Amino acid sequence: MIQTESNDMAQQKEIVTLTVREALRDAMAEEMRADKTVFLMGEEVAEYNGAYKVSQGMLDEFGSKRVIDTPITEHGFAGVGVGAAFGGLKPIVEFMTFNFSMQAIDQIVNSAAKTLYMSGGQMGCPIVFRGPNGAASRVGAQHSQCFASWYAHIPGLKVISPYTAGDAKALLKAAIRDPNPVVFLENELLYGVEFDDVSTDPEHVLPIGKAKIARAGSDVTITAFSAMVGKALEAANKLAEEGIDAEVIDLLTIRPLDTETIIQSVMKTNRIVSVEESWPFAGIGSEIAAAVSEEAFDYLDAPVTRVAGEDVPMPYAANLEKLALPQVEDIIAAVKDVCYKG
Amino acid sequence: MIQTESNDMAQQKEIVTLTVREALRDAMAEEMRADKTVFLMGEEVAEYNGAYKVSQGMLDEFGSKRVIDTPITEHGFAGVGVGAAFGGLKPIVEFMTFNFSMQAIDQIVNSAAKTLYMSGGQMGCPIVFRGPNGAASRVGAQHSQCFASWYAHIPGLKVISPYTAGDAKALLKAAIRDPNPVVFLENELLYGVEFDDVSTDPEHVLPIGKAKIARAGSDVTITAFSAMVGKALEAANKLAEEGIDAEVIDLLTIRPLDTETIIQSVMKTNRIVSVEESWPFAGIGSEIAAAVSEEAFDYLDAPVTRVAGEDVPMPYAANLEKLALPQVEDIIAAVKDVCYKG
Amino acid sequence: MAKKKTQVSKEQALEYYRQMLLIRRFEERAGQLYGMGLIAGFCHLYIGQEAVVVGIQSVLSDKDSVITAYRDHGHMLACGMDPNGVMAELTGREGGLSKGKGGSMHMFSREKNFYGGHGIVGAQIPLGTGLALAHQYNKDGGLCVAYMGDGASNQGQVYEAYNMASLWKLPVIYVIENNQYGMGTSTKRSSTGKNYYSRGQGWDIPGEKAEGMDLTVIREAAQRAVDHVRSGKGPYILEFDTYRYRGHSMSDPGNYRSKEEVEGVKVNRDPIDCFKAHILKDYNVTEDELKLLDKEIKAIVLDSVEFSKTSPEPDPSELYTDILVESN
Amino acid sequence: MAKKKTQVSKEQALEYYRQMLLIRRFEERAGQLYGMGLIAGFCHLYIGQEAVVVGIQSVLSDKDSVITAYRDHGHMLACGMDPNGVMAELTGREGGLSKGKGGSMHMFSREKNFYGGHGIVGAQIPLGTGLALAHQYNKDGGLCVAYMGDGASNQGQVYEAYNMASLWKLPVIYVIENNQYGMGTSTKRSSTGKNYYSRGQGWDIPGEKAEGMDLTVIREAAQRAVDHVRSGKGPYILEFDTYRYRGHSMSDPGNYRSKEEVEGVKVNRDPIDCFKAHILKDYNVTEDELKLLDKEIKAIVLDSVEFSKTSPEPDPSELYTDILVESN
Ligand SMILES: Cc1ncc(C[n+]2csc(CCOP(=O)(O)OP(=O)(O)O)c2C)c(N)n1
Ligand SMILES: Cc1ncc(C[n+]2csc(CCOP(=O)(O)OP(=O)(O)O)c2C)c(N)n1
Ligand SMILES: [Mg+2]
Ligand SMILES: [Mg+2]
Repeated sequence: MIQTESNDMAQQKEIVTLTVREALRDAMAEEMRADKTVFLMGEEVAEYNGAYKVSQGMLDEFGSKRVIDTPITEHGFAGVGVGAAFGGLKPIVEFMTFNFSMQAIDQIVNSAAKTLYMSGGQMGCPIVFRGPNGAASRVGAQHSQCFASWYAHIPGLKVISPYTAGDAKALLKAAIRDPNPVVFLENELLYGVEFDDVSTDPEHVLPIGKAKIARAGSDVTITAFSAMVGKALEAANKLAEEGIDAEVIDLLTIRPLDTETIIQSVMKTNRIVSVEESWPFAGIGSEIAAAVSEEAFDYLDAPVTRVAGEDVPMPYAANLEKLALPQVEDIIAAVKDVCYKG
Repeated sequence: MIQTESNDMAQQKEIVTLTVREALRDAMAEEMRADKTVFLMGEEVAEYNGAYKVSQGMLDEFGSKRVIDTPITEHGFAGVGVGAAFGGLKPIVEFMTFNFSMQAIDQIVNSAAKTLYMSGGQMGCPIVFRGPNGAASRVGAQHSQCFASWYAHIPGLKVISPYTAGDAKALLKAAIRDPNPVVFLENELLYGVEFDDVSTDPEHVLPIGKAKIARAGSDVTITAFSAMVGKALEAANKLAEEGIDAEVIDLLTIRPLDTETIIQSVMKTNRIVSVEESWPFAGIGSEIAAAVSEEAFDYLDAPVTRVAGEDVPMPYAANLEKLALPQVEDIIAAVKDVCYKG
Repeated sequence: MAKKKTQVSKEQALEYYRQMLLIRRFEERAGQLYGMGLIAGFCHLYIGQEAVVVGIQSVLSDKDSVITAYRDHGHMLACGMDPNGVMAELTGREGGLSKGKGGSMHMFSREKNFYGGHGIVGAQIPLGTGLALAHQYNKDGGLCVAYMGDGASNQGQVYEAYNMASLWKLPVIYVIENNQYGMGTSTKRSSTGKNYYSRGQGWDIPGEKAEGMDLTVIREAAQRAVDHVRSGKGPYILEFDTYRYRGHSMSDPGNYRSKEEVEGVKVNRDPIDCFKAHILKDYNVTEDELKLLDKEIKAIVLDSVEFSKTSPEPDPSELYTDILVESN
Repeated sequence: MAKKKTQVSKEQALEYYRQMLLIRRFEERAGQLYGMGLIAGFCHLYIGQEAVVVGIQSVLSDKDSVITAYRDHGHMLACGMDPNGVMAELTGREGGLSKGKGGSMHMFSREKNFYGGHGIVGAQIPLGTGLALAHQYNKDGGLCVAYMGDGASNQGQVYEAYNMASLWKLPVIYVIENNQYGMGTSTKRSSTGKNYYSRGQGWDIPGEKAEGMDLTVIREAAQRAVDHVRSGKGPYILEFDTYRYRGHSMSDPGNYRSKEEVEGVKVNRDPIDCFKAHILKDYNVTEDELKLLDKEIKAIVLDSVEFSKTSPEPDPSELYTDILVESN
């Protein structure tokens, strides 16, 4: 179980420990109880209880009209979801993994994201696309891609990628309530991880577009999202032992990116390392580098530095896979670099 | 007709003036004459001579086995192209516009780009995906997207986006000869523009991965690609009148990006403005900001600055469309900013 | 003997005629405005196909929803959307149905249950299937009519949608407007199989093909489709043999078909002429009545032209609105 | 009377038996290695379906190419790829067919005309159609066999490929391995239409469905397909009624089907048992001969296990190779 430093615990009714998997399920179930127009569709979400068991028990509770097994036709069912959203429903569309969202990406971008604008504000599309994103374990190049920067490139979408169970629940609930199309990027390797920060208050949601300081610090800013927050926190703890006090920002929302929180941190620490699992080119780290350069150039004492996945398709071999993904040591090395303590 | 400052003219046999459209056609036709395994497929490429007439006359010359009209099924025919490339042919797959490549993007990324790696080097995929990219004129949100940063994010792909007719010809020929999958991004608005830099030497190709200095200068670096190079050069000429001597880099290749040329320029000018037509978030400008920050931080006298398309779906109205796209004045303003001459 | 459901009164017949003529005249003007540079980008005229949408629309109820591709002006007018709003959208003005931000291919009206206006060939078919899912989910008794072209009928997502619609018995009518060409490619060169509607058999979806230039025939087929779908039996496919008189879009000279072919259809099968002959003969409509109608329509269309020219361009601030719905 | 093309000698019959048994034993071992943690990620076993690929492969020629999805070990072995290389790829070692970089779902052999090994459901169908285009373009007399599952058969890109294959008369055989489930979803819950192969009618593609647990039946159907395709008549679809004994992948307990259902197939329709009975009876094969074969196969498989354990992990530098082909 991972202990968090949740700072608004006091306001919350009750805080429990749950896995991310359970937290996501609870988020969906609570919203479906509260709003009859919310439903879940995707491959294996109903009778199988989810390929990764995220929708465990939901068919039993909500029945087959609201928890819908689809054929293996992402392009089609994503389009069906968007159409249903145009028709007034609030679909949650699960991609078994986001790798398969490439089949459906035209419907996500051209239909879901752009229609509000093209209609002069008439046709909103309240839909959530969710599922595991990025690398799982040893599943090879076609099943390990991170889509954060692709989706975040698109105006008309919101993109969320939380780390803890509590944030996952509160943000998925916010996403479902949001009247816009939201891409909600989960992480398969986090599904089974317990966090002690899950609110049981059905009204507890987090605002989309706000990052959180996962660890306060003064020497250097580290930004990360999803599983990389865990690695960043680990790195920060080790760095503390060496006298470097890192501030870790959990981005939570990728689009709209909370540059304010990032810039404020940089103004304090004067150095920033961005950590992400995905490929570096035109990634989230690139965006952060650009934003920081534009808005806090004079505060920077060192280059904005990226720690990212290696710029290669994901290899299957255990040793290569490990090398392809950012490790705690890579973060530590980058931080030392920007602190000129290499 | 646009006059260029081609610097290797001396070496070339003969230089003529052609439109980009003609140059692209000549590139394909020359390569098809030289290599029987090269063929062209796409919607309306044969009997209609291309939706934008890029393949004018090619059906007549090469016949229907090598200039193939496809049904309107991008996902399918892109996959057919990739399969044919696995089978030893060298397909040129035309997307009527790259907007429609979203239907096919899984085949481009998961099949074309990743298979060489997944096969341990056995299965190369010599294929070119080409067609107009980005905004045309008044075609609205679903037909105006720029895919440069999406494709450039992907290891295993090369991404090219030239400006002049001569570069378009020499780089398309290089792309066709390249044993890797190449995404070749054209611009509909340039098709009819004449340039005086087209080599008629069938052996003249340009190296993929090399940017070119479209205008040498000492005060500030401006990077751009495709149609934006024209705007950047215009801006540079106007800036010259005001005593600012801008160096304009035509990126030509987006992946692999020629950071060396960019960095060397920045080391000289100490300031850089990136210009692109696409959305800013995780765009090419973001990547340039990150790369420059990482490699030339100490040389920067001003923040790396981005001029990009507005972060909105493309509006149809004439006045809004103009506002959505970077204009010469925007580039001038950004340059003055980084030169602290605002 | 019971009256056929599709038998109509004189008033109704005149109304259908009026709708077809409105579309024809509206499109002719749109073509002119394009020529004058007032409309730009893509503009796909519906001239020649008017009977299809008017015929289908005539058997629908208020609860039903409609979705189509980019050749959509006719569908919007048949759904009762304001010609002024349509024309002003074509000219990209504030008074346009999308405030000038959508253009020819992208207009919508929740009020009239018209869900666009989509520019990606085939994308409207899963979307329409989703609208049908919403009808079923909400038990509102409505159905969705999703239109597509012959070219679109090859898109894979169409068959993915067929599968789900059939599996879940969704209330959706797929209408294939087979106008013989997708851009410059004839159906023979783009498609295999005997016809498009019968591909539905592979997914247990019944359907039929009918003459698409005869409003009466279209109405009868449409009524069969509606009866099937409303009875809860799931989707139905209608394929209509129709023809577009103009080029694919304004920039297409249409060299891929002979003048004779086009003229042949215009002379022998024009949907408006056919229906006109029918009502003159069978409803005792007089030429004078039709002339009056003609005048009325002319006025409406001229009005829309005037409106579309005088409506101002959208305010520059509109560039940044409607990207996201502001949540509470 | 002319001998049936599909009649075979005793040697051939024994060879088919050998191939099926090799796949069975290989897969059993792969399952064990997975349990031991030597194989990770996805690993989709082919056990139960062996007759399909062995039957098809038996009527192909050297020029023909093969492509399939991720349940691919059987196809690789039937194509004659080295069991050591396959097993070492499963363990992610240097000696693997993709140097350890591909894994279970991604192996290839240009030499054996095996084009993968693809992880995206349905993607191999346009790819295989493209391989067929290359055969036709090169006039090399070859054809492509493209395999898909029942689940994959709903993917839209399959029908886009059908259309092009039929339009251009490409030499391709689509083989639908209908093992009754796509992951946890039975065909009844995922698909409409009477069967999968007959969906091809909508695109003028002939086909047939056959028992997929009987090698002889499969060979006959496959021969009809090959004859059709080689004669230049274009694509053909074969659907086989088969069954996978194991879960979808190693992490799937398979609770969506009853023990009786699985046992019923194993007892009554097992492809290896069926063929064994056939050759014992019709070819005077002796139990001793089969035991010898058994032993031989055991040795091959154990060898591959040994190789896959002792082959070293890929060199770290391999991380950065094979991203692009270095041009000259
Ligand atoms: C996915 C996609 N591919 C290509 C295009 C370009 N395009 C627009 S319309 C069209 C022809 C469609 O023909 P059809 O479906 O028969 O409709 P029609 O124009 O005849 O009404 C094409 C190829 C597009 N908009 N979307
Ligand atoms: C596009 C896509 N969607 C989903 C998946 C996840 N997935 C892998 S195999 C599979 C089931 C496929 O079933 P079927 O085609 O019947 O083949 P079988 O596994 O039975 O051999 C699914 C859903 C995927 N790999 N690709
Ligand atoms: Mg058509
Ligand atoms: Mg199956």
